Amino acid sequence: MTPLTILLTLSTFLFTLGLLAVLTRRNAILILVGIELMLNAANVNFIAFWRYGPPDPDLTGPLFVLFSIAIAAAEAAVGLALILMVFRHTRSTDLNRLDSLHG
Amino acid sequence: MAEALHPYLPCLLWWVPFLPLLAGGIIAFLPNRHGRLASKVAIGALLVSCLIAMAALACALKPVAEGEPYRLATSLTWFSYGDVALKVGLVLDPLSAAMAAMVTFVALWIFIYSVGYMETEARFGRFFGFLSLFCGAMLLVVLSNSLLLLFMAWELVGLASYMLIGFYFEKPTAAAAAQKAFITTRVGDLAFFLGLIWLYRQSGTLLFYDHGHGLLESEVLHSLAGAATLGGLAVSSATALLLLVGAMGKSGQVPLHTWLPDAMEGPTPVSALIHAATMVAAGVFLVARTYPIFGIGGLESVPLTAAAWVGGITALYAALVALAQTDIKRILAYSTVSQLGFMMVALGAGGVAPAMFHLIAHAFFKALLFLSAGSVIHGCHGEQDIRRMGGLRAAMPKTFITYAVGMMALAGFPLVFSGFWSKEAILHGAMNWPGGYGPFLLAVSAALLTAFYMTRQVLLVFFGSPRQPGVHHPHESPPVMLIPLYVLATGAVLLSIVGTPIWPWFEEWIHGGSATYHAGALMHSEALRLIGLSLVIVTLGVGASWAVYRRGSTDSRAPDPLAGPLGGLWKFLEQAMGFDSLYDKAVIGPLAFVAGAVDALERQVLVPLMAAGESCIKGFGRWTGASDEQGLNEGFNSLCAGLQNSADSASLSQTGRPQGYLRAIGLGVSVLLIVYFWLIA
Amino acid sequence: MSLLDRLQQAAPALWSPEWLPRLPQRLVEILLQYFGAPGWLVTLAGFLVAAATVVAVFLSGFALLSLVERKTLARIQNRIGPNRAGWFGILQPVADGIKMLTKEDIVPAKAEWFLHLAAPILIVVPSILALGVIPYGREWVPVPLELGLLFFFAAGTLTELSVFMAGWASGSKFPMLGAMRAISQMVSYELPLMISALGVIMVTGSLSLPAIVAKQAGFHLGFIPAWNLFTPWGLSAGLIFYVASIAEANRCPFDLPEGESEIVAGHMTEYSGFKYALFFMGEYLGLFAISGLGITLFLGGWQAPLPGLGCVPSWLWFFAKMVVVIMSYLWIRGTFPRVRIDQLMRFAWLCLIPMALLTLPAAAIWHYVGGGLLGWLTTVPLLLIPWVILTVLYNRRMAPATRTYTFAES
Amino acid sequence: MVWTRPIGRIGRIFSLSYLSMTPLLILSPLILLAALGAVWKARPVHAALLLALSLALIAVLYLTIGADFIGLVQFMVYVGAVAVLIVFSLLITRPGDEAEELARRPRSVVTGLVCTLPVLWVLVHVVSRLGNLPAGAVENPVFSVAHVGQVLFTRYAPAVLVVGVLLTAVMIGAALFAREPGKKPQCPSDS
Repeated sequence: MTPLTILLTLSTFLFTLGLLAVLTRRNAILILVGIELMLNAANVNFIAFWRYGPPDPDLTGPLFVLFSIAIAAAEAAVGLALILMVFRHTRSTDLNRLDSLHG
Repeated sequence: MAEALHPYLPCLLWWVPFLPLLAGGIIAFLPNRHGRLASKVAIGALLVSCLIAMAALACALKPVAEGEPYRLATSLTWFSYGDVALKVGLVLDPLSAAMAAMVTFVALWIFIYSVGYMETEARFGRFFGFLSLFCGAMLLVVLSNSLLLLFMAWELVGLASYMLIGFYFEKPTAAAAAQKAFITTRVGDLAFFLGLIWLYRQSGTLLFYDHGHGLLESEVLHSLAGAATLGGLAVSSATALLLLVGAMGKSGQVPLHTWLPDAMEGPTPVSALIHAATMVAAGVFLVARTYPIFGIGGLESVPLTAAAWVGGITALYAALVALAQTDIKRILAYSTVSQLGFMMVALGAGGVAPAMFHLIAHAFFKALLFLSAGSVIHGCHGEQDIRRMGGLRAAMPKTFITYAVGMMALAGFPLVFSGFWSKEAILHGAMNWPGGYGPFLLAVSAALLTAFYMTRQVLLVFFGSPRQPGVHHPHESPPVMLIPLYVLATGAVLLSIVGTPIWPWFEEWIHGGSATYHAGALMHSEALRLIGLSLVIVTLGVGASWAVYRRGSTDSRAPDPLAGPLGGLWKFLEQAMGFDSLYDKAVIGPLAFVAGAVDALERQVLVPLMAAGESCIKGFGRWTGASDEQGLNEGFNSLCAGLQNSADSASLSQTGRPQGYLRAIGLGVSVLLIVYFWLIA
Repeated sequence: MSLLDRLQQAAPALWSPEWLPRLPQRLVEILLQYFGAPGWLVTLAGFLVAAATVVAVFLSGFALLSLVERKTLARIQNRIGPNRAGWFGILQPVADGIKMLTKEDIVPAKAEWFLHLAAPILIVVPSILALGVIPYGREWVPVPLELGLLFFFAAGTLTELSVFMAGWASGSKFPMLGAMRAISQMVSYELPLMISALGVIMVTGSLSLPAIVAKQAGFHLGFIPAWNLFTPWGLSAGLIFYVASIAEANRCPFDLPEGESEIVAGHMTEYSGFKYALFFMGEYLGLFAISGLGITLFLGGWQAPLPGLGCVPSWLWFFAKMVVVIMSYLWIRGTFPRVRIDQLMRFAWLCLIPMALLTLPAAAIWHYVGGGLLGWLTTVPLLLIPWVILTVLYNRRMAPATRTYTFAES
Repeated sequence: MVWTRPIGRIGRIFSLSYLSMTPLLILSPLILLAALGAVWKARPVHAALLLALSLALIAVLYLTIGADFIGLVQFMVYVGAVAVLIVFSLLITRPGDEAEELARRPRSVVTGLVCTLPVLWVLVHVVSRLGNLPAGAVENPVFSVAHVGQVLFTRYAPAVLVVGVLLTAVMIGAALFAREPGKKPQCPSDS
């Protein structure tokens, strides 16, 4: 049980929990919660490999995490803005009811 | 003062032609109601360029070395393509300095004169615009150091003359005259252009003086002389002939002279400036400028003999026709043609100096005559037919005096007038011309006739009793028109000083020598003989004319006293020997015929041919459309229908619920990965 | 070694006034080492004691401040203020404390009891975390972190979540609305706060607060201290920081969330008793923290204002400046009218943030130009012109219509 | 004038050796529990708050590992901003009907699990085979903010610019989306 494997298992379970949330949740906002979890799982992986993996002088791991945090924030902002716009239009955030986009 | 100015001369020289062109440009932008301002701009510009020209003349006065005339040639690259550079530039040598000074001086007084003459004219500003444009172009012709620049200015001068002749464009005759002038000079210009190109191809340069490799410098001249053309004729003489044809077009020599008399449609200052002093002289100047090319084969080389004979014939022809003219300005026009013929004879037989001296003298007194004629017309409120005038001596004494001075200078009254000395120099040259006495005889008879028709004109216009009481009380012209007349008159007289054999300053100056004063020159036998001959000619001409027209009938409709005895010949002369009708028949007729033939061909043959082609294409189009409609489309539609149905069934899987899609993706990925691991494990 | 030798060995400096605030921590550490405690235990105990001193100092400050605030406000409004409890009202904070403790702690039926309880705690915790990082004296930095400033802002962001929890957990509409307004205000004022701090970081080149204070040592022209405030960009960043700090601490002109007259007590309406007191303690500690940061960033932390004052302990200067800044807050509370929510938002987004963004290049130019006269020449116009334009533009919109006073004819 | 040597790493406060696994072992289950709660909790606000808690714990994990800059940034961005954003939007949309959520729970969970379990199996399979990674772990990882800054603005400068543009675009986009369509944002003071 090296620290690396602990962190990897942690990120795996985090990812699966996030995926589960995304697939089962009916409220659009909580899907965003799932997405955040998945992103964080990836971040944990990066930091784990940076910290316990082969030595990496120019910090590619942490920097990648930095960028992914920024992108995640941006994504959350736009996602919520969209959800709110849809909510203003259809008065509901229930995903199953927003199924007008089909063949 | 000359030395002080000398270093600035090269760029200062450019201002001489540039200022009038600039004034022309500015006037073009001035609205018509600012006529006064336009005239001020034009005169101001010309005044400055005249001052510079005078200063340049002062600089050019003393020759650089014995036998070597003063020459200051500038050249700048107009544009270069590849390694070849087209150069243009200006040259200041006695020839161009004298011409520039004369052109600017005469033009200046003509401008001042036309301020008065054109006062009532609506398009006052426009007139001055064209005049300054013309002066600029003429100065460029005179000063140019490159044949190309000279040709461009030549065209510009042609354009300016077209615009000025056609100034009263509402009159159909003026428009026709302008067009005629432009086209006939264009014929001459074509030959000139061919000569230019041939010279350029042969010598590789178009600059006259270019530190040794210029067109007129020995090195190129020898190469020109050396090269022979098809008829065994040296290239230099062939090109010289072409240049001569160009000069004939512009200076109105016999075959191409018809436009000059008709050019009298333009206002009188125009005739004075362009068709007396400057433009027509451009042809002569061209030959003078390129004289080295002409004179390669010695004095009786082919081009020079051609020039002499052409000049002689023109002089005699024009003098004869002038006898029978009744319009005051047409007489002077024909007299100009004959004087140009004289200059051509001078060039052919006597070399550059006598021709240039006669040109400058002629410019002064012919401008004087035209302006006085203009003041006569102005006084008689537009009347131009001398048969209706008469006895104007009392009504317009000042104009009469100036007119008389002009007439005497033209006719060659002895000793005092420049005309006499310039004609004497020409006759001197023609006499001991190695190529025979033909041109000499022609020149002598022309001189006789000149004296005759000039006195006829003076008698009919100023002496006798007014034939047309209806010419309602002619009045003297205002001082603004008279002062130029006085100036030109004094000019015509004073010029004789520089041309007499006693002190042949002008001739020496042209050839770069130093003029020595030798009093006894007149006493030489040969000079005496010539002077005597001239005296005889003048007295004969004036006496005969005086005898015929002394009584002068009081009835304007009465036939001319000469008409009776000459009868048919008189009518023939009056129609200018039928050249116009000859041209109509010989040139315009066939052209019209050819145009008609081509039009007929096109209408009868080509149009039906096109129609046939069109119909068969339409047929082919209809056929392909039908086949495409039935065969192709139906098959394709059925194929699409099949696709459509399968697509509909497939679209059922799209429920629109994003989570459904995600689940599908998740399953797909995991199945793939499992298979992948199952395979490699 | 015996305890006494250990104390001597800890060097005479320990007893100098400079070390006074660190004294308890050092004593405990020496004692534990004497008694042979394991390494991590010693540091743990040391930090606990340091935290204790910080909390003690600022709690007493909180008590004092609540009294001073009510006194100064009273004096501004030309009344006496609390003077019943104790001599001149000294014991008033004690009285408030007792009142808060004895009051019944009501939890509304629809409230989420756990979040309702967690909210006040989570309000106080970040302020204390933030207080722990600020360097109070040359020797006294409770937790000298390399990323001190970043830690401060990270802790600061926690307050929004806790305000939300307070607002939402109370179940009723007023706290919800109050929480929304409070969050939107704090979010939009956090931005100028951080960006103006960015200027200081750029110039000093490090995130650790002691380094920032160290950089501001020394004097220009003999008597002007080299604090950041006396540089052009420092002045503008300081002004923005000052205004934003008022908003962050929900102080007077921006005290919309718990504006008594409008929305009862905002997200604190459903709280009573000690939880309510915790909210106030959180607010005041937040005030101390944010003004402490302001001082370290712009007023040169514990640097002495005039040369030659070496003998005075450095932390005294820090608390003197703290008093001045706090008094200015009170002064503003006494004089400024409350700002409407849209004016507040517009002021943040249209005036403060652009200006804060503008101080960054100014600071950069100042840094590369070397900060002399040339620095002043280039940065002053760069900052002055937008300040003037923005304030002029902004005043025209914000300025209330002139009031016409009608006096009753006597 | 000397200021006490900065302890530097937050993790070092408790002078724990970075290699020890105790903090990892304590924190991982907590994170997973919070994440499970975030996924499972019926009440949306509770789910969001639990997400905030799990993200905060992940930040603490980063701090203990030694990447304190990343930990603080994670804390600021996720807990401070994203969690607040999610909670804020929950506040606005106020999804109330947990009952129906609970009623339909079993069916959706089953379908969810059917899709998630294979993914989990694959991940576990991959992780278990990793085994032989070189243990390059070092006692005190080099991680100073100055180094981050220096690398960020030299090697990753274009990436920083792109992210900057992206964030501005997102801000403007979100502001546009949030606007009432057609109406300029009216504020009472203007009337």
